[in-house]
Amino acid sequence: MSPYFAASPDSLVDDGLAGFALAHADLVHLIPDPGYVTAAAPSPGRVVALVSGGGAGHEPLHAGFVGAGMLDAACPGRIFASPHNRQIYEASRAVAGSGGVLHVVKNYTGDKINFGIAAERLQHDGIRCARVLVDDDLATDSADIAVGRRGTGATVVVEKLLGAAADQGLDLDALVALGERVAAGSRSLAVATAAHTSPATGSPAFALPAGQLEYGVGIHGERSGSTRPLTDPASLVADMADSLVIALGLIPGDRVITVVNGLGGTTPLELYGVHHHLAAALADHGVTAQRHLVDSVVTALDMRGFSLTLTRTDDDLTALWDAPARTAAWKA
Amino acid sequence: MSPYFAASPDSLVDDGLAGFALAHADLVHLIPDPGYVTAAAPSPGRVVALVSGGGAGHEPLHAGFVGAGMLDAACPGRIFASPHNRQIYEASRAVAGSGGVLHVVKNYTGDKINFGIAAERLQHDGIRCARVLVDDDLATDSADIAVGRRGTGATVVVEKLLGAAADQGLDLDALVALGERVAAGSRSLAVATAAHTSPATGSPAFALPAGQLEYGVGIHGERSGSTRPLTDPASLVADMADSLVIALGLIPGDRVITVVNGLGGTTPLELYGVHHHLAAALADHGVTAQRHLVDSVVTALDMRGFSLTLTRTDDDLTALWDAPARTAAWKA
Amino acid sequence: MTHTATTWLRTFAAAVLAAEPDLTALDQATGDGDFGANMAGALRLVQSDLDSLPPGAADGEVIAVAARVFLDKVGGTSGPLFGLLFQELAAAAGDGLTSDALATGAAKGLAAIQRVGEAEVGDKTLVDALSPAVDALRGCPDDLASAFAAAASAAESGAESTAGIRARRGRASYVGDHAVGVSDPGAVAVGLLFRAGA
Amino acid sequence: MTHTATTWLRTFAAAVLAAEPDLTALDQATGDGDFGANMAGALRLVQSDLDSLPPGAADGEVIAVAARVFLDKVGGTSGPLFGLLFQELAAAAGDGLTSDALATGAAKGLAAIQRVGEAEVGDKTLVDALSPAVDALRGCPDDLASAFAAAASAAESGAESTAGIRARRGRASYVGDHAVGVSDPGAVAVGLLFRAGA
Ligand SMILES: Nc1ncnc2c1ncn2[C@@H]1O[C@H](COP(=O)(O)OP(=O)(O)O)[C@@H](O)[C@H]1O
Ligand SMILES: Nc1ncnc2c1ncn2[C@@H]1O[C@H](COP(=O)(O)OP(=O)(O)O)[C@@H](O)[C@H]1O
Ligand SMILES: [Mg+2]
Ligand SMILES: [Mg+2]
Ligand SMILES: [Mg+2]
Ligand SMILES: [Mg+2]
Repeated sequence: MSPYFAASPDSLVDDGLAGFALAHADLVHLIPDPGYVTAAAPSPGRVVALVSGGGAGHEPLHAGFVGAGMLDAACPGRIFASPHNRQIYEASRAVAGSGGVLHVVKNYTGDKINFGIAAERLQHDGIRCARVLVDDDLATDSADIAVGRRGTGATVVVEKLLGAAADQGLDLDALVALGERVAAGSRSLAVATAAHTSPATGSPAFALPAGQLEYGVGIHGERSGSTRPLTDPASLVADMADSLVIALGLIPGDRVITVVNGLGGTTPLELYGVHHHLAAALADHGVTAQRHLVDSVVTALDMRGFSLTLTRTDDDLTALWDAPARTAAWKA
Repeated sequence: MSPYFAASPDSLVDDGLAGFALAHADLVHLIPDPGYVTAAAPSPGRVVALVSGGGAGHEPLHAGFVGAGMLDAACPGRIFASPHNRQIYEASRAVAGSGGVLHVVKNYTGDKINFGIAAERLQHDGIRCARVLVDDDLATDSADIAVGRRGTGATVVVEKLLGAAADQGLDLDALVALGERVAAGSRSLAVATAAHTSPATGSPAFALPAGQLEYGVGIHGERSGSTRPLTDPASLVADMADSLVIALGLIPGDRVITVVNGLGGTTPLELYGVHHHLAAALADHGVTAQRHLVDSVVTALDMRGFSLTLTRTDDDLTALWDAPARTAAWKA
Repeated sequence: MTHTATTWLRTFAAAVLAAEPDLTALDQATGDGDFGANMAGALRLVQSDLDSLPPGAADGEVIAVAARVFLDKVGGTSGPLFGLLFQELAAAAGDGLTSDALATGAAKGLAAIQRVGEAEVGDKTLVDALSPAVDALRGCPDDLASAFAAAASAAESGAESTAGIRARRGRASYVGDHAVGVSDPGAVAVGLLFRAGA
Repeated sequence: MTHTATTWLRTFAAAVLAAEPDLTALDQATGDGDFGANMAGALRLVQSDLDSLPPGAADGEVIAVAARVFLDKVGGTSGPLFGLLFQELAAAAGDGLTSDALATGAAKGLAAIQRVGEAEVGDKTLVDALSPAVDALRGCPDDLASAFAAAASAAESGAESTAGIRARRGRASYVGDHAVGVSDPGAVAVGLLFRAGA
């Protein structure tokens, strides 16, 4: 039996969702078959509904961000497996606004395919549907990776900003344009000192010798291409910040939203310590960290690690960040 | 080097606190020497200030609950070590109201001694000071344990209810009476499938064979007196709930506040799954779970486990639970 | 001819369930570890849907059961891609699964998979097994069992060949050299699919 | 006589710093693992405060440095309890640490620790080492080194005796039989304290 408190990997998801819906009955409704969550009190001003989803194991993403000001529905798959198209299709039908549905999709082949099939079905039903692809992970920005950068920590930023914009009644095209701008202005990097526990085997997904750091991990517990000695966190965070600043082409005076995100097994003390180091590193670059989130919001089960996300911001985006949201997990 | 992202166990605390204060500058002020956190915008109606504290490693407890509606100040010690009396003394002096200071103390010898010395010093200064002792841990309810039950998950409940009552202007005696009633009406039980990582050694604090459960752990990563095979979570939670119901003498129709608390390395899916099972178990007893919290709020670094807390409630206590609070970690 | 397709799918299901730990381990090493559970879960659903199929159902209807399960109830990357393959195999099989139908269905399935997934041979995906299998089926003798056997051998060596490759598509592309030396689990499963009919 | 107390405390600090991993391990097995770090951190502060003490300070002033550090800057259970002990030793030492002063200070320190912590001999705490040390110091010859040696031997065997005990006080009381066979770290540290003067 695995160290998870769950009778099986499937019941880890099913019981978790049931308990989530029970705990937050004021915020969400769960439709167990085919498996999606909708906002109990969606934002009134919207013409376009926001739907996201992805493999389970990244909680509170996405269901924790369903509610007024963020998502209208979320579709959780099995652990680390994209939801199937019918989940997405039915969730989208259930919440679609007069102006259609916008899918927020993390850039993974499985997510793209399943959201893509659902979109075809929605369009066939006469429901307008568009997609914003989140692809912020700098570690997978490589000519060797034909599928492009993974979608990771920036997903929460995209969901928050698009949610606030949707509340203002923006139409599908405007939301797509905004979402693409936010995604293009976001980069993330993640590191880990220990793999997650595989729910299938009960053992760590990979073995990492003590004192070693997996640099550039994703949120599915895959290892990265690069293993290096673990250095002190101040210089590690400064290195990571340098790479993100360069990738986004940030110059002194530029403003960003920062997310320090725990991957699951990382303690709040560590995350806040990282935030402290990140603030110093950005100050060295003359970059203003205008808003921030320090929390475990896009996890990889119980992986011991963290990600940093920087998103370029301006007055408009910062105002969207500050707009109210009422979901189970939004805390900024 | 340990798997913690920290240059040393001390900087795990110091950098974590610095980052916490930076991230929540609207909510808290950090006084690094001697080491305490005060509310940036304390509740206006209070005559008595609430101060708590304890070893670090339990985050978000206590600093995450500093703010309007909960604590006026928190004193974090080193990892798993009580704060020293000067932290408590100076924090209490800084926030004391016209009606004095109430210390919320988890029942550990070190905490009692250090808070006790601070209380002597405060009284010497003419500041009224009283104490509410939280001792909810059922696993240490034994004739063999002269020091009495440990204080664990119920601490958050006590801090929330006392905070709301303090906001109503209750005086010290009334708050002590209320706190003692809440503490007396609270019991918790915790289990773990893996020890926390010792920041001192970088290794697990104890080894637990796969498939085994440590039943009745505390929040300092100590093992329990009892190791047993890990069963499916539904029956595990039902067993734990039975013990709590019996210990509190709950009968059908009684109402409780429930807390499903992660010990650090436990995933949200598991915690919500446990909440789901707990709801079923309480329903079997005819006990009404009137309010609940599902979160990792009283942790033991990265220990893989969870605790259940039941607190007897009534209309008055439930109203206190529902009163607004604005702190970094209060989410219910 | 119900017997043919049913036996094939049930044999495939049994093979995948038996291989689940191996498939999990391959996806753990090259990807995110969910492939074994995803395929096993799917094939348990297929098994139970086959149980409730009326006796005498045509091969195409039988295979359509698998297509529906994979397309409508199974997520991940593998769910819809195997679904597309079964959908084309079901259409080609119609009343009876022949070696021609197998060849046509597999070829159309490969095309659909490549349209949706955009992988080429050499990208370290199931295409590396399915594409040589399609080639082997082209101009194969009119004997279903030997067609399956030829496709299986081709798919299996295609799957083996993926071990040497540094991936460019699929999740293995993220782990760099860590995936070198490990076969692609999707390609291995395609081998199991054809071997189940041989 | 500055030399006496300074040498003693510096020797104690060095001994604790060298034993930190062992003390951590003992507290890990019987408690929560913070005792080694807590004592080591305290004694590093003591070392640096001793550095800035004016030369020629009386023994009582020297020991008061340790008392202030432990009482005012060190938490945990051990911080204030050792602080109380040092406070009484400082008061008793006054201008010069004699064997009488050691006996008086240790006895008063023990009393203070028992008033605050309510532990008796046999509860598996540092009292199990300090109490026999106090007994050994009572009526000891007027030679400080042999007084320290007698106290150290008594404290060390007291500390050893804690291994056999199932704890009733202190954190070891929570772990039941897991603590049996392991000495109490606080008691071991009391042994180091007296040995450092011998
Ligand atoms: N673009 C693609 N085209 C065809 N097959 C692919 C593609 N990407 C991945 N695959 C196949 O999918 C398999 C993994 O399936 P699964 O584990 O369900 O997906 P995920 O990578 O999303 O976890 C891989 O072994 C590979 O054979
Ligand atoms: N009630 C008590 N009286 C005297 N000494 C005690 C008492 N409780 C604990 N101790 C001593 O404190 C030591 C542990 O110190 P420390 O690790 O700082 O405390 P904590 O148990 O709070 O983590 C124990 O080894 C024991 O000798
Ligand atoms: Mg996957
Ligand atoms: Mg301690
Ligand atoms: Mg996979
Ligand atoms: Mg201790």
